[in-house]
Amino acid sequence: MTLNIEADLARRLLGDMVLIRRFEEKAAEAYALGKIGGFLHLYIGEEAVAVGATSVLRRDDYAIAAYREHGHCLAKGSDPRRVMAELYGRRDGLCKGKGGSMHLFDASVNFLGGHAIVGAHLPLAAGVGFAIKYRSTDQVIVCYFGEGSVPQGEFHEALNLSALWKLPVIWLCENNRYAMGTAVDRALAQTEIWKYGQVYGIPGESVDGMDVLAIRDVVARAVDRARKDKTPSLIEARTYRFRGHSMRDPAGAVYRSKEEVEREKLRDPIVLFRQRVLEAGLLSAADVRAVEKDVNDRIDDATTFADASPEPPPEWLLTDVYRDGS
Amino acid sequence: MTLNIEADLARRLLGDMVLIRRFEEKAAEAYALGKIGGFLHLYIGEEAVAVGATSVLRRDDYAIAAYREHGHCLAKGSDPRRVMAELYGRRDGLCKGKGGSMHLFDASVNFLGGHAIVGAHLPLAAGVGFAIKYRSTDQVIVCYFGEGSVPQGEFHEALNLSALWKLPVIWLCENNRYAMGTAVDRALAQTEIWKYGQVYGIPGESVDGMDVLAIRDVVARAVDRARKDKTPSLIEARTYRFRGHSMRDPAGAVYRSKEEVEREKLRDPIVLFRQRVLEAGLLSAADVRAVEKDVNDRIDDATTFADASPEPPPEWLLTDVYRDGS
Amino acid sequence: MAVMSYREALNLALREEMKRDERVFVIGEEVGLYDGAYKVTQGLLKEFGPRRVVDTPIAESGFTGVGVGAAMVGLRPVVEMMTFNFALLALDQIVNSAAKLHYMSGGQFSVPIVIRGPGGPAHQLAAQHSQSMEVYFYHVPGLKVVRPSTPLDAKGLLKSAIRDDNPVIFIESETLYAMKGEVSEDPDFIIPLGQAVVRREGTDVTVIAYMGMMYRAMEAAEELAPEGISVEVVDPRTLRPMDATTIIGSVRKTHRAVVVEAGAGFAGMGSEIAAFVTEHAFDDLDAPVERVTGANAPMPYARNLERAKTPTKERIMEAIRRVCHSGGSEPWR
Amino acid sequence: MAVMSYREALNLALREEMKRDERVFVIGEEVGLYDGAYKVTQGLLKEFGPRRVVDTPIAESGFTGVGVGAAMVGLRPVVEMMTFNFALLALDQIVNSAAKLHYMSGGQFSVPIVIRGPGGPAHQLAAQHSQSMEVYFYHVPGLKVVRPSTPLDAKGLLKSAIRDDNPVIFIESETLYAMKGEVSEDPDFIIPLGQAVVRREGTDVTVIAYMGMMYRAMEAAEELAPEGISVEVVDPRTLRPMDATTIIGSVRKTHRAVVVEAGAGFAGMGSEIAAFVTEHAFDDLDAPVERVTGANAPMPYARNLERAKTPTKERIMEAIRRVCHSGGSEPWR
Ligand SMILES: Cc1ncc(C[n+]2csc(CCOP(=O)(O)OP(=O)(O)O)c2C)c(N)n1
Ligand SMILES: Cc1ncc(C[n+]2csc(CCOP(=O)(O)OP(=O)(O)O)c2C)c(N)n1
Ligand SMILES: [Mg+2]
Ligand SMILES: [Mg+2]
Repeated sequence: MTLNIEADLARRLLGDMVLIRRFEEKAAEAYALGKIGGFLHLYIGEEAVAVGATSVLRRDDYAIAAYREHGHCLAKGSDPRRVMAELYGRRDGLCKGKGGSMHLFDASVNFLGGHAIVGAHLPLAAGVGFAIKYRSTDQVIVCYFGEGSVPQGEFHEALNLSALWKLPVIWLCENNRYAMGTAVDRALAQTEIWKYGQVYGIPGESVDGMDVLAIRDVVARAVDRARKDKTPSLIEARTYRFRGHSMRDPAGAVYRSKEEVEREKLRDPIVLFRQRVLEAGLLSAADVRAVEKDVNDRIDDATTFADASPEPPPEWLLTDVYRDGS
Repeated sequence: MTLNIEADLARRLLGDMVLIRRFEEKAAEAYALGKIGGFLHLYIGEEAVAVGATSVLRRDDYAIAAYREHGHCLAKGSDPRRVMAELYGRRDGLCKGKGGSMHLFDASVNFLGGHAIVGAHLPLAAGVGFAIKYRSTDQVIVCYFGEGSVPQGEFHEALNLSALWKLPVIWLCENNRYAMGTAVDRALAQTEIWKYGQVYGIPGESVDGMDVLAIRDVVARAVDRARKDKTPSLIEARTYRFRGHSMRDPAGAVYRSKEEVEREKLRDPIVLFRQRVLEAGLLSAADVRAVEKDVNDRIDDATTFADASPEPPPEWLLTDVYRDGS
Repeated sequence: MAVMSYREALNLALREEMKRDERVFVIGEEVGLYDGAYKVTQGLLKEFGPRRVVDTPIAESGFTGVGVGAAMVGLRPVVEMMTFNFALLALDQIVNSAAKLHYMSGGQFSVPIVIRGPGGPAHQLAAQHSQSMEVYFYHVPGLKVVRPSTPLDAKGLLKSAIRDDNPVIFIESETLYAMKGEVSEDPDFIIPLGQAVVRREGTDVTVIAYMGMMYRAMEAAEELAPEGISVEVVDPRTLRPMDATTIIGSVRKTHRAVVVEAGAGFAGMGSEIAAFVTEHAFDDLDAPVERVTGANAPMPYARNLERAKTPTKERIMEAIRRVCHSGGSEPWR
Repeated sequence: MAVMSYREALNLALREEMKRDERVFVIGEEVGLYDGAYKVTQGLLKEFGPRRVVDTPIAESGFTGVGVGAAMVGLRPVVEMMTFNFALLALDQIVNSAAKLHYMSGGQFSVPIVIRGPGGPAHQLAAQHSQSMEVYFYHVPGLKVVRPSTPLDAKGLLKSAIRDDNPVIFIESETLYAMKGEVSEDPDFIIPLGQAVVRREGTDVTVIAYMGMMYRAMEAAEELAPEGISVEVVDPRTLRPMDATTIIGSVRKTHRAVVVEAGAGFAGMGSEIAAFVTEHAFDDLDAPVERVTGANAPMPYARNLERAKTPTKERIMEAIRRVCHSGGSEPWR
């Protein structure tokens, strides 16, 4: 069966997904070695969402996410070296080592963070949409959030404002079916997330979150609506996190069975996409190997860079508290 | 045309509505005289909602409301004398003069207030529903709220919890089309409030908020669902406030036209109901006069009582801060 | 200079800054069509249109977050809290987003937002509508907190707040909106944040107070003059950053200090000022710093109880006398 | 008496009180099936079932309001904040509902609720997850605020909090959960709210500190002994109501006081304690009360900066030496 995409695009999508995957596998190792501290939430298994969505964005479009945002940040184009250095808490990190894994920000690619209060970044996304409209540019913002923020009031406040004011926001819910240990049906009377937009007249769709091309299509349509007539959309990407909630939480904990996790791993977005591009003859085995080799080099480079980067100087504790340094 | 209710009930419904009307007319006078201070929000025009709803409740059922709650409190059975004394800030007030118009509470009739943060009493109502279920009694709670709290996150959090946990809560929205000076269509992308429950599978209905019998029927069905199988309901009563938002806001301000207000006054729930019971021959003109006479006496009694009640003693400033007085 | 009300001074500051900077916009409940619940934004919708004067639904957390998000990408929102009591619903956005984004992003993003509105007790608004809200903000690194007591300060400080690149919490007072005073009409006139002002010179004792309490302290000072007690009154104006120099300087001169605050006393602004003054002027102090504060209770509705809740002129005078005859402090309440 | 961890002590207190009073139930995120994000509620679901151990969605304002509503009509909820940082989202329910309903209703209704969970900095959790949250609560009339430093206190104080008829904010610490200590297994054993405790007797200076800072102060005290400085360490345990008698009594004895707090210094708990001690022991003080506080910045992620953010043992020792050789105070930060 054929795929109606270019080889270049296939290479890029595969490369970006593999980059995120390898990056996080390395991060997990570094965490075990104590080089990374605090909470570390891995995106492994969900890469297709950020990669598919970002692939239809312009560089000047905005993206904002929660605390499981390595993938979104890297997909948006941040330098893996500086992202890794941030996870290490080093001076060359994206945020000078002050933000860490949960608070990645990169102004150079319009990546707006990295927010650790569930639901709180949704109003921020509406605000960015407001600013876009205020300036009458044709940018859009993609707001990634977990299904865990749907029971949170701010989700509904933000949805209403985006519909009422017609803001160019793509609400992209990454429904991995669990909020920490809480299965979605124990948190919500309605588990079909895309339906929450209906009452506001917000176009809603659900999509296979493991199919990078399907996500591309759905998000492309939403981006189009947002750019052309400033209409928000609510997309539910059905995905799954292969690892635990954070490094402190085992992959197959009490709240889900090992079997379920294993079954879901068969939907691995990278494996599936690789298969498809190979079968479609879009890329050769050699192409794929080249992509993976290139990624591995970049990740090695990133860790080397992070290891070499010094701690932030002590005086930085008190800088950046106020803009004017006051 | 006939009405399938008893004369007694007709007398009670009429009496309760007129009582609330006269009570507030008196309160408005007292406010002008400076006997009542702070904010005074009149329910005039909306009486049918509280009276109709309460008429299908048991005394041991609960009711909770926002700050426009004189009507709900009186309908639930509070003594007008103590309510008036509370508005006057006197020691014999329901709350010893500490609560005032926005914070009426009456434990003796299970009236749970009187809350002035828009949206904040909805989670409390869910909590009362939770307690009812916890104790496995067959009580219910009616939660009155304005359409202005629908854009507020707590509305959605409470709705989801009530549906998820199947709580015996009747969500009764008094949609008077304005939140202070904001018309509902300037606040919500969806102005049909009853629809907000659909996504949660909460039965929703809208009803003419000026028709006390229609409200009775709708609420009766909801109470039945709540009592029998602990199902929450969302009812939108379409009503209108004849006066300004508060005594500080003129009736026909910039946000709505004098004409609109006059037109709406033709829907006066008391006038309409009086007509119907007279036409149906359920009550005679004399009966109606008797009802009104009785109400007037009770209101005069209430103001006399409030006037006679002394200020709270100074030491009460520091009592009731903590339960054990600590 | 022209005589105008505190409300008009705020309105003028908004108009001037909106004219001066296209990025400045006003957003909140009833700020547009209704001209503001307290008319501070009167006429702005007519003058600047709905793009820059934005009415919101009741969703404090939502529209405050909208302001923060818009500020992150370069706009300069002025968010009105109809009353500051409602800011509790938006506190997470203020504390965890607005105050921290600059720091967490290593300086990449900043949040030039002003959150303004009336705070503190008014007239019989009862417990949920009569709170001294500054306590929730001045502790927070990343925020600046302003409490302007006069029409002139209202204008000069609001303009500075709008021009500031950091989140500024600007808490007005319903009871001062109608007060009139001399105000500069020069659009370039501003009052820098972080500068206290001496409202009244004196030699025996320094009273530190702001907003309504400052005026009560002034009355107390006048009444004490005949008794031969010379009171200096210092108004901090900005609570964070606090003007250490002016306050400490005054106390070093008078050797005595009384702090007055409308809010409940336990762990209020007065605690910081008292602790701070004592730390830095301990050897100059002839008596312990006295705090005259609101009672440690919610605000009651009844008029007589409400009056007793906040410090009276009499209580301020007693405290001043006590420190001057350096007796012990008033019983802890 | 048995040796158990702080976590186990809390768990035991919950189990005992749930057995003792059918009205007590636990509600919050992950408290049931997951056994608690920090395992404080471990085993409760199995023992008491889903009726009394209630998992909630992420809706802090919603489920806290549920607790308050349930308490109004007679239940005794123990609401877990997975971490107290998230309580900002529920602050309106805590401040405007829980703390005020008893007063506003003239005593008709009360809110016997406990809101508990870990607060304060842990290990590299960064700005939004490392805040000293007590500052948002101890100012509020109607609330009680507890910070238990030991396993014994954790158990005894939590039991008192659950039995208390008022809303109690009970802030634990992630960094103490694993700490072990002697704990009474007597189900009738409680520690009344509002009682401070002297952790270490001394004669030269009183150090007031709680939670992690208390342990750091103890270390500092040990290290200073050889220098001939005898340090008394007082742990307030309950911040509101504060135990004036014990704290003032100690200062009257030692004539010197140092307050240590993990949080940012400006207008923190230390301000109240310092102001309070100075007011009531001014003439007994040989030096101004010193405050050793966290830096006035959000919490950085980088390990080295995080370490520098909160008071170190060294800074505590310097402060103690300073007051003992009564020099001036440390530069304001
Ligand atoms: C307001 C708030 N409450 C609780 C938490 C603790 N917490 C962190 S992540 C999480 C689960 C979120 O799940 P979801 O939104 O589905 O995102 P996912 O982790 O699945 O990507 C919780 C409860 C938090 N960070 N913020
Ligand atoms: C959280 C909050 N925001 C704002 C206000 C100010 N306010 C008081 S009443 C009101 C309008 C509420 O309208 P609605 O809910 O429709 O009730 P109605 O007054 O129409 O009965 C507003 C904005 C408030 N009390 N609480
Ligand atoms: Mg999830
Ligand atoms: Mg309304």
